[in-house]
Amino acid sequence: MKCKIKTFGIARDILGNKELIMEITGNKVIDLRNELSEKYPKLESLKSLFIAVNQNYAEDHMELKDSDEIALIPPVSGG
Amino acid sequence: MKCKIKTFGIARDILGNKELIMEITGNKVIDLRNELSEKYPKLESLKSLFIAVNQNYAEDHMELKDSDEIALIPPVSGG
Amino acid sequence: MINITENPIEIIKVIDAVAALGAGGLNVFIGNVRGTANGKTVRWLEYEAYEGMAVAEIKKILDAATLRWGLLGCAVSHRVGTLKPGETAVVVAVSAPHRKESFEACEYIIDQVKVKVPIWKKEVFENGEEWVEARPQMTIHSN
Amino acid sequence: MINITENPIEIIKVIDAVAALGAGGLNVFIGNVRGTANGKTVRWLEYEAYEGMAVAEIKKILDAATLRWGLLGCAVSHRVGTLKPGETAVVVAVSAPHRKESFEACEYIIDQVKVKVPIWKKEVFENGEEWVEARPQMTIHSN
Repeated sequence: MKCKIKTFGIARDILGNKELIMEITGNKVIDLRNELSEKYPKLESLKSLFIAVNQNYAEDHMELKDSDEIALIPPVSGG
Repeated sequence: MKCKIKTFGIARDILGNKELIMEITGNKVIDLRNELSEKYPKLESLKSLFIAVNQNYAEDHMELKDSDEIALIPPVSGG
Repeated sequence: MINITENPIEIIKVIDAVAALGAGGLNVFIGNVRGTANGKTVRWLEYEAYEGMAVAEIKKILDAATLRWGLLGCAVSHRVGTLKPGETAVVVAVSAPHRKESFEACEYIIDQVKVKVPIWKKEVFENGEEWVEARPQMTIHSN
Repeated sequence: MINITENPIEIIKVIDAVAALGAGGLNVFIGNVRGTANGKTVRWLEYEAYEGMAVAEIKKILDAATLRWGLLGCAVSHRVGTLKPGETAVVVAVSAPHRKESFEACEYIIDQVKVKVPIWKKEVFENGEEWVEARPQMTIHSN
């Protein structure tokens, strides 16, 4: 399936784009996560990387739909 | 000795004056305290009564001088 | 900044007084007059202070907090006179390098102000009035 | 009131937003940009937010705090964009019937904002820049 992904902070620096479309095999968050790790090994250097789906933190087993708004959330540092 | 006394809050209501002069026998804070209790028994109904000398909380054994600024401090309730 | 005043407290001035380079965290407590006490409607409060001693006692509290938490700034402004429900009676502001210290110090200061500083308030109800905290049988009030 | 803004935060507006009849205690936390990080001089910070989700996450935090401490009002304003040392990055304000709850709730909210809300800051130094908290080897920063 095709995932439309927003990136922020250091994840944007690593992926090189604010928004991108990735083709993944499988339809779960974990499948996207594996695809990202393979294509962008620098993501492994982060303290953590959450994936948000439709503006909510998502679990690895969650299924994705084409219309989902997906975002990469590297360690937050507000305040 | 003569004590010049300022009163506040409920202590002022009980003594009836913002400032008064009391003649006490002895020259310690405890002597003043005893004199007050005798003359104004309603003071005993308070949760506490501190005596300040020259704008500091004073212990009972402290000696008083004629020039001292003495104040009755009933339970405080600022804030 | 230590201030006992009959005029409404300008909160932003108390905050500005503790601004300091290097202060990552500022904490501010604002104590307002509540409209009820022990279930009774409060018409207004009368605050009075033993002003010279109140300032001296607040200074002791601020000095102790500054030493303990390494504060970069701290300020207390307390109002006296007649205050209606909703009006601000006290503002405490502190600044510290980090936020945890700012919370702890600000809470310490207001707690100490309420038990050490010679300021008194009388609640005026429809049918009578009462010096707060004065007698043992009274319920404990706090804001 | 939940607010993510590129403009300087007007502290008094955040405080006014939580004013409520019956609120005896208001607590306010103000987080400012510090001039140094790990001993290095900070020229400025770049803040960015995933705005829609940031607002949603802040709302969850405020709802949880309101339920837990019986808050009468709560507000968070967070700035994004370029901030220089001394500027205000975040303001949290809460009002509660009593002061203890106001302190606890305000500290809970800022603690949660810092770990849950998708906002990021990059420190810009004389010789380089760094996303705060991003990598395990970095020292923990906090204001």
